[in-house]
Amino acid sequence: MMKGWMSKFKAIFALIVLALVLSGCGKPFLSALQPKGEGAEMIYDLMILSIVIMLFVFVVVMVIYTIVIIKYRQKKDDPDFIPKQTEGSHALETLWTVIPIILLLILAVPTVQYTFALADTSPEINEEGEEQDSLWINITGAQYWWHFEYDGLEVSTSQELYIPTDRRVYLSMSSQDVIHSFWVPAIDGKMDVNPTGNTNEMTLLAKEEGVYWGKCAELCGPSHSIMDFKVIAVSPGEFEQWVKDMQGVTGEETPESATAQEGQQLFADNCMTCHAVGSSPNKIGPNLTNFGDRLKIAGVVDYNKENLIEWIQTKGKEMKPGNHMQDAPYNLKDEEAEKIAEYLMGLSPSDITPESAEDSVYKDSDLSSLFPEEEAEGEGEQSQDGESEEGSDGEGSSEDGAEDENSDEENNEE
Amino acid sequence: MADDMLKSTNLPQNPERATLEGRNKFMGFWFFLGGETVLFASLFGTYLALKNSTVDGPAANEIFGLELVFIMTIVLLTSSLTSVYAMYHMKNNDPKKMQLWLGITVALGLTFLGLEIYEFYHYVHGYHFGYTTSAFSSAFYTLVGFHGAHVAFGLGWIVSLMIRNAKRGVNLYNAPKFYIASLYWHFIDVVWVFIFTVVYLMGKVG
Amino acid sequence: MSATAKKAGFGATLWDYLTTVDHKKIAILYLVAGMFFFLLGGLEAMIIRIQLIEPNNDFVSAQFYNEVLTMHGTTMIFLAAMPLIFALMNAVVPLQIGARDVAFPFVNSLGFWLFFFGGVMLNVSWFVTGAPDAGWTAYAPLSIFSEGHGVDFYAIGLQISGFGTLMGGINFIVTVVNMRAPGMTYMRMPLFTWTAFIASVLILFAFPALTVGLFLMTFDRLFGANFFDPAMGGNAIIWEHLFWIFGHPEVYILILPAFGVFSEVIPTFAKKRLFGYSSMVFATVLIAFLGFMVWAHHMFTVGLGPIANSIFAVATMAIAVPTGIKIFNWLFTLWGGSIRLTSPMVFALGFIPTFTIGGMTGVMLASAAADFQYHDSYFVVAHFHYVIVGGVVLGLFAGIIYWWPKMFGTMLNEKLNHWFFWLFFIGFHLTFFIQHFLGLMGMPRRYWIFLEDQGLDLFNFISTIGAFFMAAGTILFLINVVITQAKGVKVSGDPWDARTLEWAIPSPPPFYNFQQEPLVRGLDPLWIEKMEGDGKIQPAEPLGDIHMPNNSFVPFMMSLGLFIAGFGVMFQGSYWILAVIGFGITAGSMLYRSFKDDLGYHVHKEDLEDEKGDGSNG
Amino acid sequence: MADNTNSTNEKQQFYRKKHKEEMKHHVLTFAMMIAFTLIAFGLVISGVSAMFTVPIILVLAAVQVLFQLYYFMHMNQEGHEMPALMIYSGIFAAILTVLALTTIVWWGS
Ligand code: HEA
Ligand code: HEA
Ligand SMILES: [Cu+2]
Repeated sequence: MMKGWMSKFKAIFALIVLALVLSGCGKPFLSALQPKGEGAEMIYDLMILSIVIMLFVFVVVMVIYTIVIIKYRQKKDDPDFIPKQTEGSHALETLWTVIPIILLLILAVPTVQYTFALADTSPEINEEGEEQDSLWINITGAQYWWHFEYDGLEVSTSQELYIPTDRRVYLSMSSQDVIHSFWVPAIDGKMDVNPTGNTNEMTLLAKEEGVYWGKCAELCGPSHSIMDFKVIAVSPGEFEQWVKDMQGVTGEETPESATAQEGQQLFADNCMTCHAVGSSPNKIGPNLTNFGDRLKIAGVVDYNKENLIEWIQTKGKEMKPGNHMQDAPYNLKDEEAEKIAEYLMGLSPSDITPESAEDSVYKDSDLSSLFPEEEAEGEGEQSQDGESEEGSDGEGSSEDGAEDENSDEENNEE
Repeated sequence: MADDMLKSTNLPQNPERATLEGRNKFMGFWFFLGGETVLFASLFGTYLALKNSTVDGPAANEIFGLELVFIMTIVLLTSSLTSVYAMYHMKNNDPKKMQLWLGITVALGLTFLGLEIYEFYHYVHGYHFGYTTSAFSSAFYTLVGFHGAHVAFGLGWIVSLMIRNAKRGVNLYNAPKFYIASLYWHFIDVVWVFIFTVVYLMGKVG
Repeated sequence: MSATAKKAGFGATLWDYLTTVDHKKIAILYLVAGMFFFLLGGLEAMIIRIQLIEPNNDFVSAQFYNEVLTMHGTTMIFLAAMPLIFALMNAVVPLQIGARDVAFPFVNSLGFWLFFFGGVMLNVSWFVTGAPDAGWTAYAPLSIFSEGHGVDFYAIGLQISGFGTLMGGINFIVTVVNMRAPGMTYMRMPLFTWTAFIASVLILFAFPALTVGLFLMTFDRLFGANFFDPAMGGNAIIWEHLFWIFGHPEVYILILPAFGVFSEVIPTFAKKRLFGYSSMVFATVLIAFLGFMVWAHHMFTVGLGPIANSIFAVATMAIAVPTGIKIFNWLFTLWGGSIRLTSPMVFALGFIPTFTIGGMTGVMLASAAADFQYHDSYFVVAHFHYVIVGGVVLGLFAGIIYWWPKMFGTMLNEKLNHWFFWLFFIGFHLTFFIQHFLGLMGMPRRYWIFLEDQGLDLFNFISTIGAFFMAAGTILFLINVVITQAKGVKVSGDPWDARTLEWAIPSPPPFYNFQQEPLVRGLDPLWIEKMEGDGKIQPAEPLGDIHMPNNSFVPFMMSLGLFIAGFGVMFQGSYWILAVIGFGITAGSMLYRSFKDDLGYHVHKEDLEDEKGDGSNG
Repeated sequence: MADNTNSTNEKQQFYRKKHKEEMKHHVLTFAMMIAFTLIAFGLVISGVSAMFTVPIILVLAAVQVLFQLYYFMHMNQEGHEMPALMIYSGIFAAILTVLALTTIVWWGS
C-alpha cells in the first residue's frame, strides 16, 4: 500500500514537471510568469517570495506527515497496542503558532509596500528630478470591446492600445454597461472596470516592445471569453509618430481604389451612427480609425477579408454571441459589405503598426511634443475635449464618490 | 407531564423558561434576533450608501416631516412599555390583564402602521417620491418597509396568540410563546429607534 | 409509535419521511438530496471540462456555458455541500452530546423542506427561459441586466433555501447550548459538535447579509428598484460587499464541519486522543471570528484603494495561523499513534497535504498586490477546488463513510471505498493542480472558450482527463452504496472501535436515541468507559417515560407554499394568483400550527423495558 | 413537583413583589427613553450644527437600545449569558457591515 502510494505520487509529480518543461510556462505575450512590464515584474517577485515561503511550509508538513505514516502504522504483531493518550504540548503549540506568524510577517511587509506602489498614480520623475507629464488614457469597457481615448491628444482607438515603452501610461477606467476587468498579464495585474461612479486608475509600463494580449477578467456576458484586446508597445519615438499620424485623421480622407471609395460612402450611410473614423468620443461601437492595422477582427477573429465580410453580414452573431451589433438596423448586399470591407482594411493612417512593435527599431523620445506648454497649466484642461462629459452625466447621482479627493481628476470642472 | 404543561396554576417565577421546550424557544429566539441585527444592518448600510443618490427625485430633507415621525415614535415606544405590562401580568398569572395589555399593544401597533401607510401615501402622491424614483427612494422604502412588515407580522402573531389563548390561562406551554412574541415586539422598537435617528433625524440635518 | 411498525409499505414509508421530525431521518433526507445535487453539480462540472478539452470547442454554446458554470457553482455550494454538512450534523450532533432529539424538531424539518424546495426551484429554471447565467456570485449589474428569468430563479430559489439553512443553523446552536447530557460540558464536546456549533453561529450571522442582498436583487429585477442600476444612482459595489460579507464566512461554514469530521476520524483510527483539544477549539472560534473580517479579499481589484486592500490582506493572512494550528495538531495526533488505514482514515490522510496546498495558495491570493494577477484566473479556480474538494468534499465523504454504519446499520465495502478514494484523489490532482499554471499563464476563469496558440491546450486537456477520473470514482461510490444496502448486513453499535458517545448506542439508534440520559465523565466518553469502566456508558437517570415530538406535514406545506408563491412573484401578471395561493398555503399552515397544541407523546417505561437488550431495534 | 399549597402561595407572593419591583424600573426606563427621544428631536429641530447633532443622537439611540435590551428584554437577568453573547456578536457583524457599506465602498473612487 505504502509503496503504491509513493510511486503514484512520484509519477504525478514527474508528469507535472515534464508538462511544465514542455509548455515553457505559457506564451511570453500572455503569461504572468514571463513579466515584461513594471507591474508584472513586481508581482512576479512577490509571487516567488510567497512560493518560497509556501514551499518551506509544505516541506515541513510533508516531512512530519511522511514520518508519521511510515512509523506509526498499526503493528501487525500487536494490533491491541494502546498508544499513550497525550493531551498536547505547550512548547510545540507555541512553536507552530509563532513560526507561521513570522513567515506571514515576511510576506505581509512587501505585500503592503507593493499594494501601495501599484496604486500610485503620481507623475513620474525623470533623471533631472523633474515631474514628467503624464499620459492619461481613458479606457471604456463595453460588451464586448474596449475603447481607448488618449487624454488631451484627440486620438481614439478601439481594441488595440498603442503605448510607448519605458514610460508609464496612466489609465482611467470605467464601463458603459456591466463590470469588466482590464488585464494584460505580461505587463501588469488586472483592475476592474466599473460602471458609473467608481472610476479606477492604474499605471502601465512595458519594458519591452511587443504585442501583448489583453483579456477581460470579469464575467460580462456570453462573449466574456472573447473580449480580447491587444496592447502594442512601441518605442517612445515611434509612439510619438503614431500619435501625430492618428491626430491627422478626420475620416474624410479619400481612399485610393474606387471600390474603397464606394465602401466609404456605404460606411457613412450605414455604420456611422455607431462607429467612427478619426478622433471621436466613445460611441456605441468601436472606433475604426486604424482598422487596417488591426491584428484581429473584433479582438479575436483572424484578420482577413472573408471573415470581415462575414462579420458585417452576420453582425457578429456567431462570432461574438450576444454582442450589441446584432441590433444594428442596416441591411447590406454581399457586394456592398465587400466594399465596406475593402474601405476598412485600407484604413492605415500610420506607418507605426503592430509590426513596429516586433521589429528591432528603437526610437527614443521624451514625448514632450505631445504635451504643449499651455497644457502644463492645470489638469482642468482635460475637460475640454469632451471625454469627461459622458463620465459626469451619470456621476451627479453619486455625490459621495465626488467628495473623495482621488476623483478630482474627473470632476474638477464641476 | 403533558397535562402539567397546560395547567395554569402553580406557575414558577419565570414560566417562559420553566420547561426545556420553553428554554429552547427562549434561546432560539434570542439567537434569531442576533441574526436579525445583521439583517437590518445590511439594510441600514445600503440605505446610508445610497441616501444621496436621489437622481432627479426629491432628497431626504425635502420630504421628511418630523411631526408625524415623532408621533409614530412615541406610539411605538409606548407599545413597548405596554407589552412589558402584559408580560408583568403574565408572570403574575393574571391572564385577563395580560390580554388587556396585549390588546393595547396591538392597538398602538396598528396606529403606528396606519401612520406609516399614511406617510408613504403622502410621499408618493404629495412629492412624487415612489419606490422606483431613485436609488435613494428604493433604499428608503425598503428599509422602512422591512420594519413595517415586521410590525405587521408581529401584530398578526400577537393577535393569533391572543385568540388562541383567549379561553385559557397562562401555562407552561403558552407562556414561552407570549414571552418571545414580546421579545420580538421590543426588537421592532429597537430597530425603529435607529430608523428615526438614522433615517429621519440624520436625513433632516443632512 | 412508528417504533413498533414492522414492515411498512412504500406509501407509508414515504409519508413517514414527508412528515418526519426525527433528526436521524432528516439526516437521511439531507443525505439523499445532497448527493443528488452533488451528482447534478458534478454533471455540470463535466460539461465545463468537456467544453474546455480543446481550444475553440463548440460542445456547448456561450450562453449555455455561462448557465452551466453558474449552476455548477451554485448547486455545489448551496445544494450539495451545505445539505451534506447538515446531513452529518443531523445524524451525529444530538448523539454526540447525548440528546434524545434536537431543540426544534419541527423547525429542523422545516429547514430541510425549505432547502429542498429552494433547490428544486433553482433547477426548474433549466426548463423555463434558461438557468441563471451571471456566475454564482451574480455580480450586478450583469445580474440585473440578464435577460429571461434565470437570475430571478437564482434570487428566489436561494432565498427560500437560505431561510431553510438559517433555521437549521439556529436549531443546532440551541441544541448544543441547551440539550447536552449531564456531564457534557462545553470543553468535553467532541470536535465535530464544536465545529457544527460554530458553523451554525456563522450561518446565523452570515446568511442575513445574503438574504438582504437577494431581496434587493429581486426588487431590482422584478419591482423596478434601483439598488444596483448605475443609471438610476444605484451602486453595483454594494452587491459585491453584501455577497462577500456572506460569502467568505460561507466558505468557513463549509470547511469547519469538515475539520470536525477529521478531528473525529483521526483520533479514532490513530487510537489516540486528539492532540491539543483546547487549542483546536480555540482555533475553530478564531477562524470563525477572523472569517468575518476578510471578505474584501475577494474584491482586491475592485478599486477599494491600497489602504483597504492592505488591511484585508493582512487580516486574511492571519487566518493561516489558527488553521496551521489545526494541521499540526492532527499531525501530532497521528504521531505516536497506532494508525489503521480504513477508508475514512485514508480520506483524512489525503486531505492533509491537499488542503495544505489549497491553504497555501489562499495565502498567496491574500497578498493583495499579487492578487492583481491571480484574481479571476484559473489560479483562483485551482485554489478553491483544493480547499473545497480537497477539504470539504473529502471531509464529507470521510464523514459519510465513517458514520454510515451509525446512520444505516450497514458497512460500506472497504475495498471499493479505497478504489473510490484513489480514483477521486488522483483525478482531483490531475484536474486542479495544473489549473494553477493555467491561471498564471493567462487564462481567466469563466471562459467559455480559450483560443488556439496561447499555450493553454495541453494543460486544459490534462485537466479534463482528471475530471473523468473523479467521475469514475464517484460512480464506484454509488455502486458501493447500492451493493451494501442490497446486501443489508447489519453491524454492531461500535464497528470502528471509536471513542465518542454516538458509538455507545445501537446502529442505527432507536428513534429516542438514548433510553436513559448518559452520564458523561470526560472527553471521549466511550473511550473512557472502555479503558476505565466496562465499556458501557453509565446512565444519568433511572429509566422513565420519554417525551417525543409528533410528526408533522406542516413543514412540507409551508415550504411548498413559498415554492408556489415564488413563481407568482416572478412571472407576475395573471400569475399573481400563484403568489396568493402560495402565500395563502404558507400562512394557513402557520396558523394551523399555532392553533393546534402540539404536545408530543410519551414512550412508556414499560415499553422501553421490553426493548432492553434488543440493540438492533430501530 | 408536589409543593404544598401553603409554601406555593408564599412563593407566589414573593414573585409578585419581585415583579412589581421590576415593573417600577421599567416605567422609569420608559420615562428615560421618552426623554432621550425628546432630546434627539429637539436637537434636530433647533438646528444645531450637524457635526454636533449627529454623534449625539447616535449615542442617544444606542443608549435607548441598551435600555430596551437590558430592561425591557431582561438581558440584565441571569440566564442571559448566551443571548448576550449572540446579540453582541450580531452587533459586531452589524457594525462591520454598516462600515463596509458606508465607507469602504467609496474608498477607492
Ligand atoms: C472551503 C472553502 C475555502 C477555504 C477553507 C478557503 C480558505 C482560504 N482562502 Fe479562499 N476561496 C474559496 C474557498 C475557500 N477558501 C472560494 C470558493 C473562493 C472563490 C470564490 C469565487 O470567486 O468564486 C476563494 C477565493 C479566495 C480569495 C480571492 C481570490 C480572488 O478572487 O482573487 C482569497 C484571497 O485572499 C482567498 C484566500 C483564502 C485564505 C487565506 C484561506 C485560508 O483560510 C487558508 C488557511 C490554510 C492554510 C494556510 C494551510 C494550513 C496552514 C499551515 C500549514 C500553517 C502555516 C502556513 C503558513 C505560514 C502560510 N480565497
Ligand atoms: C462544493 C463546491 C464545488 C465542487 C465539489 C466542485 C467540483 C468540481 N468543479 Fe467546480 N466550481 C465551484 C464549486 C465546486 N466545484 C464554484 C463555486 C465555481 C465557480 C463558479 C463561478 O465561477 O460562478 C466552480 C467552477 C469550476 C470551474 C471553472 C469554470 C469557469 O470558470 O469557467 C471548473 C473548471 O474546471 C470546475 C470544475 C469542477 C470539477 C471537475 C469538479 C469535480 O470535483 C466534480 C466531481 C464530481 C463528479 C464528476 C460527479 C460524477 C458523477 C457523474 C458525472 C455521474 C452522473 C450520474 C448520474 C446523474 C447518475 N468548477
Ligand atoms: Cu474568502
